[in-house]
Amino acid sequence: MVPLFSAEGLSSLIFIFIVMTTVLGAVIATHSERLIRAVTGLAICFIGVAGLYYYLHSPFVALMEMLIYVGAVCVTIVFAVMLADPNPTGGVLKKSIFTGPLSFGLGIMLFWGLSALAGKTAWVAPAGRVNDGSLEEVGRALLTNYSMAFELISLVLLLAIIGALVLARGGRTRAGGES
Amino acid sequence: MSIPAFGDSLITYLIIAALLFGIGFYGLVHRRTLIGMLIAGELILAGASINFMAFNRFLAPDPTVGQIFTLFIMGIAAAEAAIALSIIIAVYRNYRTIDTDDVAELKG
Amino acid sequence: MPEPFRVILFIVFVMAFAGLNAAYLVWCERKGAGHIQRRIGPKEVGPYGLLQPIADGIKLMTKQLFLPKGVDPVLFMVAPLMVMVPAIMSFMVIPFSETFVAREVNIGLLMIFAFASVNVLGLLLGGWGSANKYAVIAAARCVSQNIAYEIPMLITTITMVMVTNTMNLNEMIRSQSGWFFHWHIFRLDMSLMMPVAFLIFFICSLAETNRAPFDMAEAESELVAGAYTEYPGMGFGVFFMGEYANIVIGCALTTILFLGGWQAPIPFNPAGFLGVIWGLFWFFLKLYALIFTVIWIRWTYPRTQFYELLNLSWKVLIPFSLFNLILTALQIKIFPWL
Amino acid sequence: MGTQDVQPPIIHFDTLDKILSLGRANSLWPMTFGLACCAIEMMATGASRFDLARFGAEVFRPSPRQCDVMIVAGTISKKMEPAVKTLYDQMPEPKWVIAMGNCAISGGPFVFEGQYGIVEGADKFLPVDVYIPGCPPRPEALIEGILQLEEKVTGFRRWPRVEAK
Amino acid sequence: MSGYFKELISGTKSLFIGLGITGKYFFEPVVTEQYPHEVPVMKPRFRGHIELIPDEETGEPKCVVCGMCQKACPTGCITVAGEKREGVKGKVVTQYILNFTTCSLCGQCVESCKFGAIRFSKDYNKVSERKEDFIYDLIKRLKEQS
Amino acid sequence: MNGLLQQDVNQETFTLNLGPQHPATHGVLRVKLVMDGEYIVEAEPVLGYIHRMHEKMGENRTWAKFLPNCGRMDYLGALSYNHGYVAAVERAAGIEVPERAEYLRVITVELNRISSHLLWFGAFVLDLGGFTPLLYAFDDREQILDLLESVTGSRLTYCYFRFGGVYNDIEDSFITGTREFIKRLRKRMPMYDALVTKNIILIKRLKDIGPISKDMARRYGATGPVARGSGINFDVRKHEPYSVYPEFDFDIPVYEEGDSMARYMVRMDEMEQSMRIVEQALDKLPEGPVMAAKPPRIIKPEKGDYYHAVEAARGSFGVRLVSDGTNQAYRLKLRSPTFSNLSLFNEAARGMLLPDALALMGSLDLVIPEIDR
Repeated sequence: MVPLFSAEGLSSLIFIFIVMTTVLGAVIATHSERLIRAVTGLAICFIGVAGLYYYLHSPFVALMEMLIYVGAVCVTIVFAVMLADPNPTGGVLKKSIFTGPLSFGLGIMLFWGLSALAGKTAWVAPAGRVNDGSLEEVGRALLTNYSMAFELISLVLLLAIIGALVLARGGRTRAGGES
Repeated sequence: MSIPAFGDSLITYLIIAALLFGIGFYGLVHRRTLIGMLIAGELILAGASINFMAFNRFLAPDPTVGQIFTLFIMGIAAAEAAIALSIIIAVYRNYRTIDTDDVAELKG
Repeated sequence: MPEPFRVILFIVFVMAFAGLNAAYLVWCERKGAGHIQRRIGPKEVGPYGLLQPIADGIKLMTKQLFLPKGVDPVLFMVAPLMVMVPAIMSFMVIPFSETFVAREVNIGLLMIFAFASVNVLGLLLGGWGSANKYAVIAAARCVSQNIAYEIPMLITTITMVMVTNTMNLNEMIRSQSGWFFHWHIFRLDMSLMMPVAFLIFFICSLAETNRAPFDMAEAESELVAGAYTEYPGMGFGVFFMGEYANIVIGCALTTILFLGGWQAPIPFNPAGFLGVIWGLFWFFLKLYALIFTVIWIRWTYPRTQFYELLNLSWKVLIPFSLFNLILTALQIKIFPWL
Repeated sequence: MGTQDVQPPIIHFDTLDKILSLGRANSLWPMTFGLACCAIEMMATGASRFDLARFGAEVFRPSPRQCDVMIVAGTISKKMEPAVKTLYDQMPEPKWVIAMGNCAISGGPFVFEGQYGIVEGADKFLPVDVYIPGCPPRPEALIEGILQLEEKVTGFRRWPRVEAK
Repeated sequence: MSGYFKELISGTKSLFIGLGITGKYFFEPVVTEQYPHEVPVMKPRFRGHIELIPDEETGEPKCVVCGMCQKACPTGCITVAGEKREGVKGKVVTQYILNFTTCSLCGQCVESCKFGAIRFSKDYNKVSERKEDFIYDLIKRLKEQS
Repeated sequence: MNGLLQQDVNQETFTLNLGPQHPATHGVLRVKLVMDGEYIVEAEPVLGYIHRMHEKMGENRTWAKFLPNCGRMDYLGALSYNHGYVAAVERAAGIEVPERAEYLRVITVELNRISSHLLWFGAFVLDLGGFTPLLYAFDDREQILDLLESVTGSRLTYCYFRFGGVYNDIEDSFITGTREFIKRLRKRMPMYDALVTKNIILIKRLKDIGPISKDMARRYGATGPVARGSGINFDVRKHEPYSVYPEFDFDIPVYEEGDSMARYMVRMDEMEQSMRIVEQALDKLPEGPVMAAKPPRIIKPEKGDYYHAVEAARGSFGVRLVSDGTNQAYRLKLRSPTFSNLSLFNEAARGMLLPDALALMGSLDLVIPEIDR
């Protein structure tokens, strides 16, 4: 417990706000009728998640979250919506009676199970830290201990680019090209 | 007046992560369009990332590991989004819809 | 001064600066355009037309606000804010002078890029939410343009990070202290292609802020008013303020990365309050010189064709910036004492 | 009861109103919208020699949503009338209309017995605020029209009156 | 490949040349004539709306109501009426209405007038909030001017 | 079957209405574009938004009363239209025109052509997104307008020519002014060249964009700079000479490429040729009256069918008169060049990108009231 009108209290308030942003964004993302709004919700949720990362003492990852998720992934999804969804009100129109409540129940169960698990486990704090987890340390780790993974992810990204190009290019007929 | 320091306890983050995961899962089952499912999938990934970051902050002896994991997840998510969207576009080209039910061609 | 007060003071300062700056950049633009075209530009409203932005502001604010038919109300309202707020947030980390900075974040550079990426989403949602064909086309173009130009811009930025070894903007400026030939643009010993890198970065920042000749978001003669077509009154005004704030950010970043930020061209840095003023003077001088160049460019060239614009990025800027990256790495490796 | 009188406003915002009208009058953004010959003179008015920009009115917006004044420059044909009307309706309040040239005032030289193609004046379907006669009017006349509109908005004239000699 | 570099270099050069030209004009004097402050002088042949020419001695209009201008006008914007008066040769004009809103400024009325009774005025900046203002009573206008 | 289906599915098109109010159409042309993404599948110009009944009016009033209409069809090159109509009626009624009047006609028409091309140049670059060249062009154009106003009294819709001559004679100040103007424009042309023509962005936007083949230009009856840009060496002034054009030495710029750049270059070169004509005409300007000795008061051409074509700024403008011997036309048919030039837009624009199509449209130099009449 910290007093409300102190730096810690204020930061706690902002934390609550960030959590609310995250959850609200997630709810919009899953529950809105229009896909475009769902993407907006996703963007809001990601901004909230970035805030959470900031509270987890990692501003670098927080900014990367914004750069990659908001700036790239969300934009790509909006783009796909524009290309593939001409009627903006298609979303959850054709659902059977079961899927709604069923999925809701499943979601609740998962949430309950996971949080129960989190609450019941006795988490052990580490005895000491190897380093302070700063940006320099992350960079060093990326290029030493995890360099193989680093290389692999670059490969994955390259493959993803090529794969996406191959998939999306096929079948494009230019208007007026034939005849 | 006083307020609990939420931002400083592991369990808060775990619950938020579980909540995101649950919402994401709900969306994944509940949505009938490919893009909607992709969005839900991103939420699930976000929940996982939060878990990693939280453990990293409170439990890990080497606090770079979780960050690197999260960065990798981001990379994978970006790749996944690109691939998934190009698949969606391809599906849309062929079937004129991104509704998962209508795409099931082999279904009688 | 306690930290929260400083931050609040800075937020106020930044808001006022962003607002006034946007308003008076519009004035500068109109006046500059006028003189380039051998006419006067705004003159009758106040001395030298200086009250023109205020009149425009009053008019835009009192214009009828309505939602055109068919728009998505939420997206329509949120989009201008999504363009403007991140731009204003980015001002927080820009060192206007050595001590005149809201927060010296050690990953300030990343922060600017992270916030700038939200801007694209705002334009996209605004264009899509307008339910107007021109707006949708403009939004789609704008996104492909932004993605294409983000790549060379980031590569060039990474080169600069390699050179300076930091992402702290103030540190970057400090590493350019001394005579003006210590500015990065003249540091041929770090990379032979430094001036080219500067050009690449400047071109990319033009493209990222949707300025002519890359103004695809508002391609007037093709797409009516592009993504802004359906925005009446202040919605349009906010978009415009966001755009000008973005121009300032882009030019400020160019100044910091290549032109030595608040460093004077001579190794003379007075201490104390005078130092702040001295730094501010040089920073703003460089900043506004760049902004003037932006205006100058806009009123000189025709608009590029959209596919040519993408070609420029993929075929010219990206290869050159990659080459620059490798060259810089080599030079740093060969001359490690630099 | 039963009176049709408009109630006087409870609070008067005289100064505020004055400032608002001054702001509006000095930032009249016209629409990029030419119909015929007069449009060329409208362009000429925006060009270097006459420079409409001096009055802050050079921001020709292509989208009606961002315009304040519609300069009807040219003949309105019957086919064009609905389009002009739509454009006017798309403009947000407060908005004004300037009828430039004889065609926009009354159909101009194209009015004859049995004409079938044109609308005889913009005032047939638009509330015109200022008329500028001429075929086409000189650019000075268009500037004068803008000044007249400003006078109408603010209630006074800031510029010297020019008597033709 | 060499074409690529050649184009790149020449293109960049052309862009800088363009900047140079506009930059040069930035410092050149403006060509604007500031209308309400500077009053332009109309050319002698400037065609405004028509006006009646007064007789130098009497100050009365020279018009003899022959009706040629009315006949020559393509759009019929001139209405002339006159009456016979005692002691005056020919007719005396009593009404000369010009509906300027349909005039096309072709000048055929002035050409057709054999008596040199009408000419173009130098009114170039007439505006009004009422369109009725442009239906001129030229006789009244003549009287006001003198 | 599957393949067929696929193709149908891939033709996802939408309709985009360009105009009637659109900054790039310079007036009230409406183009119905069927688009596939940013590619144009079909571009159908919809006319009639500025139909002003010119031909009908020509049949309803006397010959002379139609004169003011000429300048309002093509308000950029009003004098060419004036010339065409006047010359057609003169041919029909057999009116002789004094030589000085013909020289004056040529001088003013060519000046008018320069002003039209200058405005086109500015507006074209404006279409491509460059604003400043427009104002530089307007600056030069104002000089021409001043000159023409000093002669005709009007800035845009001159109505200067009359049957049997011109309205009034020029003054010496006009001659000196014209010479000065030509000197000035000659100095400015290299500036336009460096600022616009050689600009890499403009070259990229115009080169190989909107190609119109020789054959296509012929099929659609394109004339003027559009045809000359496609390699058709046809200019009414040279090939069906009228007025005093045979006495001047000038070239017809012809470019073979047929793209937008070629049309652009034709017009830029034509300005130089027009300046040459004006200079020669000023040198050779004979003394004498400017009006036929006895201009007939009432013109009643013989019964018959008459045609006269002139080279307007946008191409060949033809006037076909059918007279039944009265003082007004039985039928007046005007052949406007831009109508034919616009017709080929649909075919030429197919498969193009929207911005390229606008570059093509700009290079056709459309004046909408001339198309609709």
